[in-house]
Amino acid sequence: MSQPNNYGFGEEAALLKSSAAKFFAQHLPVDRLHARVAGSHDPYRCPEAPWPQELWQPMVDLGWTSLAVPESAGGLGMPCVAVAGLVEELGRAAFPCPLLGTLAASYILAECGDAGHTAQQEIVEGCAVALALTDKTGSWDIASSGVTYDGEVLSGGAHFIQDVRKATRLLVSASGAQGLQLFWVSVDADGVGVEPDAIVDLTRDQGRVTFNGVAASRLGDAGAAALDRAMPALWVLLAADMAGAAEWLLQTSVEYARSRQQFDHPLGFFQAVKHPLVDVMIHVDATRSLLYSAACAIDHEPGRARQLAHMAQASACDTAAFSAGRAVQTHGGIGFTWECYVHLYFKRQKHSEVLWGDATWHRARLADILLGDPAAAGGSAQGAEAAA
Amino acid sequence: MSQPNNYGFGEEAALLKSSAAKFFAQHLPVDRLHARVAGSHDPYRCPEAPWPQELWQPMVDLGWTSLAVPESAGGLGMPCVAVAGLVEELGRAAFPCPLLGTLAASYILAECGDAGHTAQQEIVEGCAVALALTDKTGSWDIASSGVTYDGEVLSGGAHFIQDVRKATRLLVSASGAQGLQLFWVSVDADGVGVEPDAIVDLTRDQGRVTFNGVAASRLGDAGAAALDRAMPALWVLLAADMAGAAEWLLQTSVEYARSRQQFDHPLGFFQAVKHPLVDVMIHVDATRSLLYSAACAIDHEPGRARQLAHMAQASACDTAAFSAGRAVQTHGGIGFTWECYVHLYFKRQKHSEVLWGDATWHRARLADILLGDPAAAGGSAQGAEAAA
Amino acid sequence: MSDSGKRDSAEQAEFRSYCRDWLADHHPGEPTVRLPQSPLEIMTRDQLDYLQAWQKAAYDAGLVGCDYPVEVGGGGRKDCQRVANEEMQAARTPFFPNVIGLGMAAPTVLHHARDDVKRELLPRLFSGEDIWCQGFSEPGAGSDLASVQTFAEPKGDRWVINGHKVWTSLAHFAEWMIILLRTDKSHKYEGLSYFVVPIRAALGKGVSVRPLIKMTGETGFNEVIFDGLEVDDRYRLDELGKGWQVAMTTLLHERGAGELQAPRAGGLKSRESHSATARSLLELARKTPRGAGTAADDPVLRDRMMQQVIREEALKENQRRARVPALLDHPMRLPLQNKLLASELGQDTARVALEVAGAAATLYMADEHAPDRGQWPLAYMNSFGMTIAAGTSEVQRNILGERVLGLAKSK
Amino acid sequence: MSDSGKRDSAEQAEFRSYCRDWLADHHPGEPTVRLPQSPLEIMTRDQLDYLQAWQKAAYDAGLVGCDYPVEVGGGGRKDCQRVANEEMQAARTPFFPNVIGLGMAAPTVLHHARDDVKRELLPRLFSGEDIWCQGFSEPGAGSDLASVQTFAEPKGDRWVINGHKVWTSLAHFAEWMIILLRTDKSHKYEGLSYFVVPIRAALGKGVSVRPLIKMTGETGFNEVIFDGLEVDDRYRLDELGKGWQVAMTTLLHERGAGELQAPRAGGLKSRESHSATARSLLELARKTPRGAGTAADDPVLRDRMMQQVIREEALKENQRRARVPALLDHPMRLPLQNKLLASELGQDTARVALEVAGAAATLYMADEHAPDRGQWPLAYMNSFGMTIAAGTSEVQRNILGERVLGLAKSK
Repeated sequence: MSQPNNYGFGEEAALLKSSAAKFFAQHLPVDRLHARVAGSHDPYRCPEAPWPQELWQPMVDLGWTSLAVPESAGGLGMPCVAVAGLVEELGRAAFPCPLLGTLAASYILAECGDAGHTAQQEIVEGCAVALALTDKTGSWDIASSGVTYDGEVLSGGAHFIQDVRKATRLLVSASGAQGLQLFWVSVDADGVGVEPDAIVDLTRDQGRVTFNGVAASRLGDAGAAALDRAMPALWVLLAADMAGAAEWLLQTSVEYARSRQQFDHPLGFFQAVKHPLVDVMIHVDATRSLLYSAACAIDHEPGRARQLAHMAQASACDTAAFSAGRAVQTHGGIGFTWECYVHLYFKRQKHSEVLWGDATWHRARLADILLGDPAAAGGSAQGAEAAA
Repeated sequence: MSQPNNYGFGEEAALLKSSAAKFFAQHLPVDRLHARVAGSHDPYRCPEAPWPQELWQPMVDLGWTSLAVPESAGGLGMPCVAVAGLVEELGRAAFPCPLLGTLAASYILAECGDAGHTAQQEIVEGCAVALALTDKTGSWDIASSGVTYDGEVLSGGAHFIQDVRKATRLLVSASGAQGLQLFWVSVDADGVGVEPDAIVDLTRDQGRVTFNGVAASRLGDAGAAALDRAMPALWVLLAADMAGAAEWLLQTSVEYARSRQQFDHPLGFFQAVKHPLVDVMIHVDATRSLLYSAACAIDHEPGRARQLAHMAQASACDTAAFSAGRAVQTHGGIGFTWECYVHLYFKRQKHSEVLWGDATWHRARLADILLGDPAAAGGSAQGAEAAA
Repeated sequence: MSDSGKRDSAEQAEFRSYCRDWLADHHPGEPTVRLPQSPLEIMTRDQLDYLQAWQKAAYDAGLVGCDYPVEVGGGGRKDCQRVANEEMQAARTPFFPNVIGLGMAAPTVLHHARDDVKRELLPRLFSGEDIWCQGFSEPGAGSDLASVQTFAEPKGDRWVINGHKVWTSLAHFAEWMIILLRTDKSHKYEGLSYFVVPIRAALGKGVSVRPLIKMTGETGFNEVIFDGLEVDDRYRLDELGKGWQVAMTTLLHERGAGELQAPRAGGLKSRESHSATARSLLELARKTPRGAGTAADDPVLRDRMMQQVIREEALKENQRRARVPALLDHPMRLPLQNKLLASELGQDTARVALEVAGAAATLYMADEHAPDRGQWPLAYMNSFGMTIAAGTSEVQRNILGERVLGLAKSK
Repeated sequence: MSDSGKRDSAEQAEFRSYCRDWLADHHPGEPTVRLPQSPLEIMTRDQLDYLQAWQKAAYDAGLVGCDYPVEVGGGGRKDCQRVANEEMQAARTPFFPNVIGLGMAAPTVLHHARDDVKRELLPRLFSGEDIWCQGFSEPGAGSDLASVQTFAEPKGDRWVINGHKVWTSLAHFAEWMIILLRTDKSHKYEGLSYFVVPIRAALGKGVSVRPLIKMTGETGFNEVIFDGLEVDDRYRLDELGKGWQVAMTTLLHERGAGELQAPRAGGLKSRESHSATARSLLELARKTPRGAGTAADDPVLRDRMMQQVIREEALKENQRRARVPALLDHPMRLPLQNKLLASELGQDTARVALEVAGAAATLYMADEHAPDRGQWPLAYMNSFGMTIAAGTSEVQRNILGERVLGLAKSK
């Protein structure tokens, strides 16, 4: 299969992206976001999860939550590149909601065959999903899980679960007799315990979930493979969120550098300010180009999707780090205060950077594809082939 | 043993350094150096080794070649920090001569006990030495050698030998029945074949040596250990050469940035020029501080010498790379020409960077000391101790 | 530490042995309060009381202000503060709370104030009884310090001050402020004058202090509003219109490049406290699981951590080399690098630590599972205070390029 | 490549199929000479003859200048050069030697020359019979292009030119030069005018060309000295004093940001040639011994190599995205990044290659053991030509900051 020149980003995708931008700008501009999530500044504050819950149903009604559910399962089945466009706007708005997890779950469920059908239905009906795929060490290797299954009963703990207090369903990976498998369970099922983390990011919540003999639906017989196939889409969506947030940081810093005067010139006059902002732009653009390419590959050229998604996410992590740091530095003293909105995005970026693999981890996986995994026998030869 | 606050860099050391600076400035200022070594510009030129051979005997007479030979063996036995000061000036002058190899050999011989005595004598008498310690892959691991011994007869090949066409003696590592051992042999001994490399650097020569049943003197029974103990001194001397060359690149670039006008200002007015030059200065200073500290440890606190020498050399490699690149970029079009002297130092720095371990290699060895070698059993625990 | 005395003068050697003995008997021991990362983060009265008591004891013993003249409350010694500092750091004492007073106000007052003002103010500054703060930055004057607008209007032999200062650390505890004021609106540089003004005594009477909240959520620095505060002309430092030159004395000492060594204790950490050093970074890596081993086994992370270790060592050795004239090319070349290097090193060390921590880098101070109790994200965010305050890193690079390398002034 | 045609217009689709057929029959095959890394490094007449013959053949077949008007020797097509370029690159043809002519001179002449001059010059430019060079830089005017001093003095309806141009690639083979000249010494920008001047015909009669030697030891660019060269006023482009505006047309196209797509073949490498791509970097790593394995197994090197791979892919995708309006915020944001990214990527890729090569990075082109025949140190050194020429990277960042981000002009 080959890729269309325009990434398959057609009119429908453009419309989705611009209407999302409008929706977020209208319903949660940054001043309102700050008022909503940054009420308490105490660094020892209790874990909180404020979010504009009243906007979830409108988003469901707009079809956004079922964008990535195939038409065959009652969803809209939009191409990944269109979904990425929407998520970019979500990141640009630093919108606190469980949309990212729900879209990600859709991609995983789509790989589960008929077994995913009920869960897909629930998503189409508006259920928000959190992914419980990570063990207590925070490993980015999907093979490790702190949850075990016995038949369809789960025990153990999952960690670093995003937006768990905003979700009503959990997609859980667990290990057991048939290797790693996937399960679907309601957050309020008997035996499920949610314990919130105290995190730096104010636009997300995160938590641990304990499973104490919880009855859950198993999503088919090949969970590990399904999860593995879906990961490129997850990385692309996260990269889109980070690219959007980075663009906000860029534009906000540029605006400040245009208006703030020091030494009888606007800040942006000085190359020590100007050139790093140009470098932020270069970073953002690289990430955007790579993520559309990866999304397009998911839609049209699945054989290359994994390596392109690693590239996009590695780039996104670097972009997130750089855009966050430079925004604070460019804003000077004011950027260092709670009242300046920059810190919301700074914290979201630092959080995103370590969510589903950091830049170094993604580059190491990319190297395994292009150069072979030296730990695996005959790796180099395979790698050479994959890269050709 | 503890370190003196002033690195043990006393009056004698200061005098040595300043007289070396004067000697090099007087006998081979950069215009004369360029005329001497850059006569042919053909990138396909034959390997050449022009150098001011007539200055070797004056250097011998000044005692510089026997600085690092202990007094007990007839040398001057100056502290390493003083020797490093001299070598810094050598690097600043990009002086093509076999002094670095000869000084390095002195440190190795000093670890060989009585067996090194004859060789030390020859150095004191003015013999120039080249080190034949590297195999054909250019490995920086001293344990690997392409030469084998049988009794006191050498066979095989050594590679990447610096200034081999300027030296009269070779210090060779070879493997055999008693592990790695060191040997001393004349360059014109029967069975020694020298084949010059065509290299980028114009201020050094480099070559391969084949040994065809060559009779050689063995330097004691613990060559591997002697070599291992001497390596920190070798790294420090090379770091000093690179720091000196970097300082030349800095000063020359600064001078250009002060005089060259563009856009109605001297270049240095622009932060895009000014700030990178400041960063070059910061790099040079870090390397200098670290190398004196490592040299001082060699003189006064041998237990810490290895880790400090790794730091100094890792820093020197980064400084060399950065100072070289920025000098060309700062000089713009003129810096890109053969007639501008910058390329002499640029090429010397790129060469030095990969000579006895690059920055990454030295950092990896430092990590083995501070964090333990994960490949070795129980490494972490040992490392934790060493770091304390 | 056993080598610190190698090149001591006779006076220094005797003083060193005195300090060592005194510290052996009078170390304040394990702190009774949770100490902040630095004096600038003192948030509670309890913390302040503990630290003030320590500074007072050290002053009374002669370990603070050693090199200042006896008549202003100093020790009248020669180059002995460095000795006291070395011994206090070796003994791992608490730090001194009056950091702005000791590091910036004291040398400025000494060089530029009237003799009676020196005698009035310096003893209580050294003892820590009076905490000092600094009023330089304003909303419109950050890196461009000479743009200050807070105005002092003459009124007989007094001045009436109106305006708005920001980023004033310790203002909520301070008795006195060193302040840069505009006394002439028609000249940028020559229109500035420098004063010391009472803050605490004037609270509610011409001065108000409002806490600012940092991006970390912490408080600790403030806005100070002047609304008709009157001060006596004797509190002006140096001549009218010489404020910029006086401020240079302050800044030089702030950057550690002044002639007078600031009294500096430290080394003691309460169990809860933490510092963003390369050593802490390595410890974090050793205890952070990564794959089958720990983050300390990861070759890429090892490479990055070693970069920080090396930079930290280089900074330490720069400070040592700065005192060896034979190994220096330019007297200010190393001292002026200090602040830039320390602040960027701290920032990068914390950034690498967040990489090392992986997913757990998301956890903050209230989370019981947060590595090192969430101090690394805190340190990373606070590091931007360091790269911004007291001349941003960009301004530091200008200064180095212009004053040390002699490059043309950018602006 | 099979997807290139997806969005072709009818004309493009037909033309694409024509190009493909023609190339299948007329590919020049394995080169008979050792080709240089790029047209700018053409050093011998043999190389030039081979490449000129290829350009002539391609022009005669209609693959060069497709989008230019028929009356100036073009193909009169609409947006078809891109199609020809794609097909020529897919077919891995040699590159065109007249790179400055096609990329910079042709669009400038088209937009600014008199009609008779266009008709006179463009056909032989497209066919490659006339090689063109560019006379912008001078010893005193590098990045600050508007400082050019080479002077044109009026003499009847002719101009007399005196001065000194540098870094003029291909001047030793060129028939024509585009040149920026000063016609008025009292105004910096308004005192500039733009001409095309004959070089080869005037050699020894007012023009001399001297090769400059690069730090690599290669020749390939030149100094050109004008000593009373006379040219007819008809060779002035646009109005007197509009030289700066005309030069902007040239620079825009040089940076790949112009409206007209430059004819560009390529993809063919002679066995001896080499390019500093991430792919070559990986190949180098696979064959370089390191420890028990190869450099391709070293985790730190893998990390650095992947950084280059990712940057290279991003650059390629930037170029693709630049043609998708729905995914762009600003029309020049991607095109103006092109030159900066490509030149810095090439530099860093070569630098990492030298790391990968280890000790063998010392070996140069005449050494039989040099990895990739010593092309990596060559590429690294030549990369500085790229980050310096045609607006240094520093100037590129100014342009991006000012034109795309709207930041204040630095100078």
